Amino acid sequence: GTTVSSSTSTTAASTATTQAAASGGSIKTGLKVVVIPKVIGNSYFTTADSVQSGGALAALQSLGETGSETSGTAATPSSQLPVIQSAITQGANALVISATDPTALCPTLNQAMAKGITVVTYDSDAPTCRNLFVNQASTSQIGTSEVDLLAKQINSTGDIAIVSATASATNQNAWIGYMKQELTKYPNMHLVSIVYGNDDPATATAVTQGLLQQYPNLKGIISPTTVGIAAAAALLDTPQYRGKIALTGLATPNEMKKYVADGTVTSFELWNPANLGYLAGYAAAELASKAITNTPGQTFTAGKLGKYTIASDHSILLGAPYVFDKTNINNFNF
Amino acid sequence: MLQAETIELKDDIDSNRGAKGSFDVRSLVRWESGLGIVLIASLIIGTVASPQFLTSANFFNIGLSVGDIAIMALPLTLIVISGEIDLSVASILGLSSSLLGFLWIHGWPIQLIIPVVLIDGAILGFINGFLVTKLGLPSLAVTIGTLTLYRGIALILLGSNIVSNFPASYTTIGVNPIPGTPLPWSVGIFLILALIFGVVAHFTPLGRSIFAIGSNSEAAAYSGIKVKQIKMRLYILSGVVCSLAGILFTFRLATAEYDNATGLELNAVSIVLLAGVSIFGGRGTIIGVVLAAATVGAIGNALLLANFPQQAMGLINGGLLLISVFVPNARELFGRLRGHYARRRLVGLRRG
Amino acid sequence: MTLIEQNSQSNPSNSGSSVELVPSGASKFTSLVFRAREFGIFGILFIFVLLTTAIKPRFLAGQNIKFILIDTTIFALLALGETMVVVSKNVDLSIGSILGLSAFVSSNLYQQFHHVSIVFVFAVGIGIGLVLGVVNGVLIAFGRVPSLVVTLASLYIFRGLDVLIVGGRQVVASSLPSNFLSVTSASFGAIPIISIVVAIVVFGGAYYLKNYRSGRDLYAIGSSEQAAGLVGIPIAKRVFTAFAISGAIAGLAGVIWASYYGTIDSTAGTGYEFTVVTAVVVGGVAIFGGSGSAIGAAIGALLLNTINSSLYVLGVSAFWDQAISGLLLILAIALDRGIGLYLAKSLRKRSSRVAS
Amino acid sequence: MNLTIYLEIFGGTSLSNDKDSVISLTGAKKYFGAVHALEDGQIDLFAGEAHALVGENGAGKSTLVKIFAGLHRPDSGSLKFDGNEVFFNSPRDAIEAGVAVIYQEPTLFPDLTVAENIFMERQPQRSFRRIDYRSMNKAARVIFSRLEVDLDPTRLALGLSIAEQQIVEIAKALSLEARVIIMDEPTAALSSVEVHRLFRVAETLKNSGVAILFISHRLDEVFTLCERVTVMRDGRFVLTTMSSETNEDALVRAMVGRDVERRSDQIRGIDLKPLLEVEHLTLEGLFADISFTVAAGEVVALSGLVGAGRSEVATAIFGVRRYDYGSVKVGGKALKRGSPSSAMAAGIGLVPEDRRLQGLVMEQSIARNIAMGSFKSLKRKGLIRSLTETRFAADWSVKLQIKYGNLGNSVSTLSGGNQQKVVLAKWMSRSPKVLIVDEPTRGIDIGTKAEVHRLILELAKSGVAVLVISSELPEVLNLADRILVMREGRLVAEFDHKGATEEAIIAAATLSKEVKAA
Ligand SMILES: Nc1ncnc2c1ncn2[C@@H]1O[C@H](COP(=O)(O)OP(=O)(O)OP(=O)(O)O)[C@@H](O)[C@H]1O
Ligand SMILES: Nc1ncnc2c1ncn2[C@@H]1O[C@H](COP(=O)(O)OP(=O)(O)OP(=O)(O)O)[C@@H](O)[C@H]1O
Ligand SMILES: [Mg+2]
Ligand SMILES: [Mg+2]
Repeated sequence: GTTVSSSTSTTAASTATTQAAASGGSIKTGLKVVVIPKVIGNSYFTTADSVQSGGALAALQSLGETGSETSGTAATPSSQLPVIQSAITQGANALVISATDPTALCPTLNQAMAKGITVVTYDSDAPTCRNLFVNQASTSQIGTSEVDLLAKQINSTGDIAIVSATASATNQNAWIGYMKQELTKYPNMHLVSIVYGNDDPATATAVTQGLLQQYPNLKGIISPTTVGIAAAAALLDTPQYRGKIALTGLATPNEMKKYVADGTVTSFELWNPANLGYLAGYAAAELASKAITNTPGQTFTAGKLGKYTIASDHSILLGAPYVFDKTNINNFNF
Repeated sequence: MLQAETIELKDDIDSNRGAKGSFDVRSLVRWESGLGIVLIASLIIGTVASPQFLTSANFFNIGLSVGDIAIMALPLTLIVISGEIDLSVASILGLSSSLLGFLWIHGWPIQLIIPVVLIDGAILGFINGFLVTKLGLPSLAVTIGTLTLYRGIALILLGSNIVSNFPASYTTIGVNPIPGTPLPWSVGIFLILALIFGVVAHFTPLGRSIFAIGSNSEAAAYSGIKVKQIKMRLYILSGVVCSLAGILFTFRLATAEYDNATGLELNAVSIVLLAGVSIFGGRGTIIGVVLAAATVGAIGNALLLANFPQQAMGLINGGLLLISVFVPNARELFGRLRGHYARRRLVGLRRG
Repeated sequence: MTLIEQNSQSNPSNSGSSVELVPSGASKFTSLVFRAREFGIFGILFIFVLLTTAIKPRFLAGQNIKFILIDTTIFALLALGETMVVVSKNVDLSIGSILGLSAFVSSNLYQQFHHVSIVFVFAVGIGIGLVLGVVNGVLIAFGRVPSLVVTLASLYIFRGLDVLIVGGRQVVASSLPSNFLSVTSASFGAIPIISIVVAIVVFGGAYYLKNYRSGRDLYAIGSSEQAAGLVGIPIAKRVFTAFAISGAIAGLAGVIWASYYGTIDSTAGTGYEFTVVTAVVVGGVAIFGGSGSAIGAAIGALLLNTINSSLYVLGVSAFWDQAISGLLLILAIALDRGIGLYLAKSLRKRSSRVAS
Repeated sequence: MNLTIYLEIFGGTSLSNDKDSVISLTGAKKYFGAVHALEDGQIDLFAGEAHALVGENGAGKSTLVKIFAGLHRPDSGSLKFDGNEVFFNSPRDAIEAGVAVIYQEPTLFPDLTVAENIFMERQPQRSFRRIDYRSMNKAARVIFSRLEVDLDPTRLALGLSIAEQQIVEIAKALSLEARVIIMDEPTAALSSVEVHRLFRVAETLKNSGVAILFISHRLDEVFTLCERVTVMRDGRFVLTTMSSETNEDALVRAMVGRDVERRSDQIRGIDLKPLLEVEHLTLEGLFADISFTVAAGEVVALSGLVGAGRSEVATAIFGVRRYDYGSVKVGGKALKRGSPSSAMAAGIGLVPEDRRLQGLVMEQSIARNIAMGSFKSLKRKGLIRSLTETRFAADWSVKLQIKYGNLGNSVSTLSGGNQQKVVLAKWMSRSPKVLIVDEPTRGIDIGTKAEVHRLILELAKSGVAVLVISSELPEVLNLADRILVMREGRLVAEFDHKGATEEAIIAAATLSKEVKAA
């Protein structure tokens, strides 16, 4: 698996400290860092954040910080806000947050920054009110690569559809924008419909069923959300559809193992959420210790993950999304 | 004990109602002071859990987290006292928020949008009221229907749009307290509304009529109280107040989305029930609602500061709700269970 | 039933009386209206299917029927339990949370113990539902706390338990054995086997409610609690049982849910309570108790799913379908009320004409 | 009055009997808080015999019935069935012992069929303990044929007329195959034809050895059906006698405790200009073409059998029920249809029939209930203060001599008579021009009853137009200047005070087509 053993992370930490020292300052220990995923109890975020999986909290632990994970019970700004506020009240030094909304959290996050709290977003950005965004994969890259993946599976021809999360989901809407752009390169592929499964298995299943009926000639489905793709895969997992309708999107390997094995899904992609969290945790500690100054072009080494450069929009990119298929899926366990 | 017991069903129901529904000043006092004790207890727990709890910044946080729900709970309280229910409150909030965003991106000025949104709230409330009073449909079923309908209209209005470029002068209500106080704007408005609602409910003919309708709507009608008209007005009022909450919610989050406040109707209902308002109508106080809102906010915040797992918040909310209805009935429950067994032993004559 | 035999024997001696033993015209008429009430929504369903098929003939393709049936299966099952509760003038809002808890705990057994028997998994799911239903039942029937309040609280509490137990974990399809997944995927032609099984259960439930004294008791309690007490119906016991069964059914539905969706986290079944209450009401079960059947409720669930499906198939914008289903719900309630009023009025008119 | 006098007159309790008593009650006491519903209940029922129980309203007859039914547990006293001491802890116990009760108010399941209503909990079963609907319906038809009524067992109970509901109750009792059948005013809502049918059935039951307890306010029925009669007064057993050894006058004297006297004619300045004018009032299915007037200072009684539609007319005048055609005028001005508030603005008040459901908000305070009609006039600067409300209520409770512990207590703590006075206070405090009182003394003890009568007459004297609806003929004769009689939704007769007799009113109220034809 990809889980990092504690010994390696300790080594990584010490290397990081020396690296940081080289770039101008050292990482303080004992910082209070609060990790705030979109919602508590979601397996994707649990992987991204937890010590066991080597996520954000693992990075913070290895650096000697006090990290904690908390969030609301619904992935909405009104449920996330009180958590952010209480983190501010509790005197956090840094927040690592996946924003439930690009703008709604801004007044509060700005307030946090005004108090000198470092705000690092990960997974989902709030561009105007954070210090640094740790980007899992560039928005354009996810959009284009998913279209390309699907094109390969359907010979660049046929009707396709998208099963998204909620109609207002930030990431998904941005990716879909790039998908549409990328589709102009494939004149024989037609996007016939975008439906919303609201990240609820039952709704996602129902809307996907509707798609299959409404467009009998459908050749492919892209679902850039783990709940949507799982529902679609379960539906397509019948002899009637298997191999006839291609499915790709974003999913965790564990969710897709069965479908890749039986041929319902050929390939899909995702970044490693644990690495995403790890990088975000690391970057937050660096920033909060003023070990780095957040100037574009500056580089730092994030422990086991290696060297990263701060881009001009104050973001760092985890890397290209990883494509999972039959050949590699069994190497992963998350 | 057995001798004194009668088993007339009517009696049972009456005495049961008496326990829950009678206007007994002493029991009310006991209820509210009980809530007060819970509130004080949660304040103490909060203070122990975190030194930041008793800071004005934290009071602001507490207020912000319950402000809009508490505002929705006020008209809902009157509706429940009148013997009905409104589950569409959060959907009215969401639709008002969406309309606000929709009109804003279509270039309307905020000064014009606000009255339009409030009128829209009145219309949504009117629809509920029409279905309940004019068509005589059960309010529980009707407002489950409008809960879906209003949210659906919000989705039609805004679709996947997120509107967030509201002027900063409005959106500061989400971060800045009312000048000179630690209170967020929503709490300030809640307290003013609570005062008005409290006076209306407890010191005016209208208020007395609402209680009478909830206790016995037939007797109220026989006393010349315009039962349907009052219920209709309560629903319209609820619509207006919820759309006001929608405006506050939108500016607080600086965001209008179709799914704003989804699911908050249950939070509003549980504040109302926790306040000691009888689900059968006819009993409840506004001061209870204020205390219940404060308790819910304080407990939530204290648990947050104590790093209590947020996953378990549902347990706390549900548990509070259950305790609030169970405690007044506990004596009866045990009495009944005991009676049940006693009766078993004392079986009368059976025909062979 | 000695009395009846006696009476029928003694009847000839009374033969002077001019008693009509066939139903009079009035009652034939009203019983027709009544039957129409149950078949009314079947008619609406039929019209819907017909219209949609006329526009999109593929609507009736085997695969789509299968989809609609599977979805309906879960809701029809939940609606059976809800019907038992609603006819007794109560409501159970906690079924979505019970479903969620049962779905995770039962399917998670496969991750803990690899070779666990499928029967055991079902038993665990049903058992969890039963226990939670018993908790509801005790508080409502013996605690005399209104069911709306109790089940609203337990909606939160059971979901809270679920979230606590599940944490950030997830059961995924690849960890479930194929015989478990095939519980819902196996089909007989276009008809999923599980749907046939559930249909039998629903018919059985409806048959029980109609043909057994304890079933009729629930209707009697919902119709008039006072009168129920006077004829000696054990009210608390019956209401308690209804909640316990509703819980057990929600537990069973949870296992089926897990088998169908394959991916189970702590949100399974969120919001189902409103959908199920909607299905029950649309299916002609009076929200204030006393009348309605489990079959009507199941057809209500089928209607809701068919409407949703046809909105998708017809390509109605995803943005519109929620508003349309809300509107249809209100129409259904209003229609039901209208028929009820008409029925009451016609019964009264006719009876005043019949009376001397 | 002295009991022994009656014992001497009627031969007392020395009723030697060769039959065994099936069920008997002695020394039964039942208190509801301060209300002593039953002080000394005592009765013996014998197989094959009908036993009448008579007494004024509130004498405790229904309470006694409920003890037999297992609904009330007596505070003391003993209940014997076949000579054995028994406890009926629930209606089920009584039913299983073979005691069937037809309650004063029918209690049916509106959503279930007539046959199910009859056989609930005792439905015939077939294999696997399934309900046998076919034989259940058949059995119901057989019972109806015995009762000689044409009622479809498969129809819903919803919408049955009061009489039909009563028939279902009777059928229920018959189906029980009971050894004791108790009928609490079963004939109150029945037409004379239906009463005759019921009596024929009762005779058959008697012949098959059933013991019947029959309660009725119609003494002629008592003499037709019953071998034995027991009189109760104020919750106490007064006497039991064979009906062949007594007569109506004697029974009435025993019930009331004195000779029944007629009201001495009072001279009231009746303004003959009508104040309340009702014209062609019609509500389809309930009443039709009702026209009458009431002048200021006049007391008009609306009489008739239960179910004749009198209350419906009253509620239509007051506006809680909408009528279809016609008009209601007060002082020449027509009122808005279906609007109690406009009726109240015109000066109409209604003391409704059902105190608990319509007259009072039971869980609210006495003060609040008295003030309920006067909220608008009690407010100062838009607000009502509890103190104002309490003072107002205190004033009126003194005027009406209401006996209460604390005006802040809930009105349910009051006795029935005082509750009725609270309702009267609510309306009198509004100084109405027209007051409609529906069954003003139902369930009220004799002392309070007299006070209520005094209040009504005083109101009339002060120039109020009073419309009294009452099922008690003595009350009607005592109060009214004119008496209108309703039957099956129509006005059928009018008497003035002098011309009215009980017999004439009863004849007008009960005369039905069948009787005429027969
Ligand atoms: N549940 C109760 N609670 C309080 N008082 C009661 C209750 N039931 C009866 N009473 C009172 O007990 C007295 C006797 O009532 P009961 O119903 O037995 O009279 P009744 O002889 O049947 O009169 P009627 O002829 O009007 O039917 C009345 O004063 C009544 O108000
Ligand atoms: N539940 C009911 N269902 C159908 N019809 C009813 C019902 N209750 C009353 N009615 C009808 O309404 C009419 C009037 O009834 P109501 O009892 O009000 O008359 P009333 O003369 O006021 O008698 P009272 O006041 O003595 O009870 C009757 O025709 C009766 O059959
Ligand atoms: Mg009586
Ligand atoms: Mg009447």
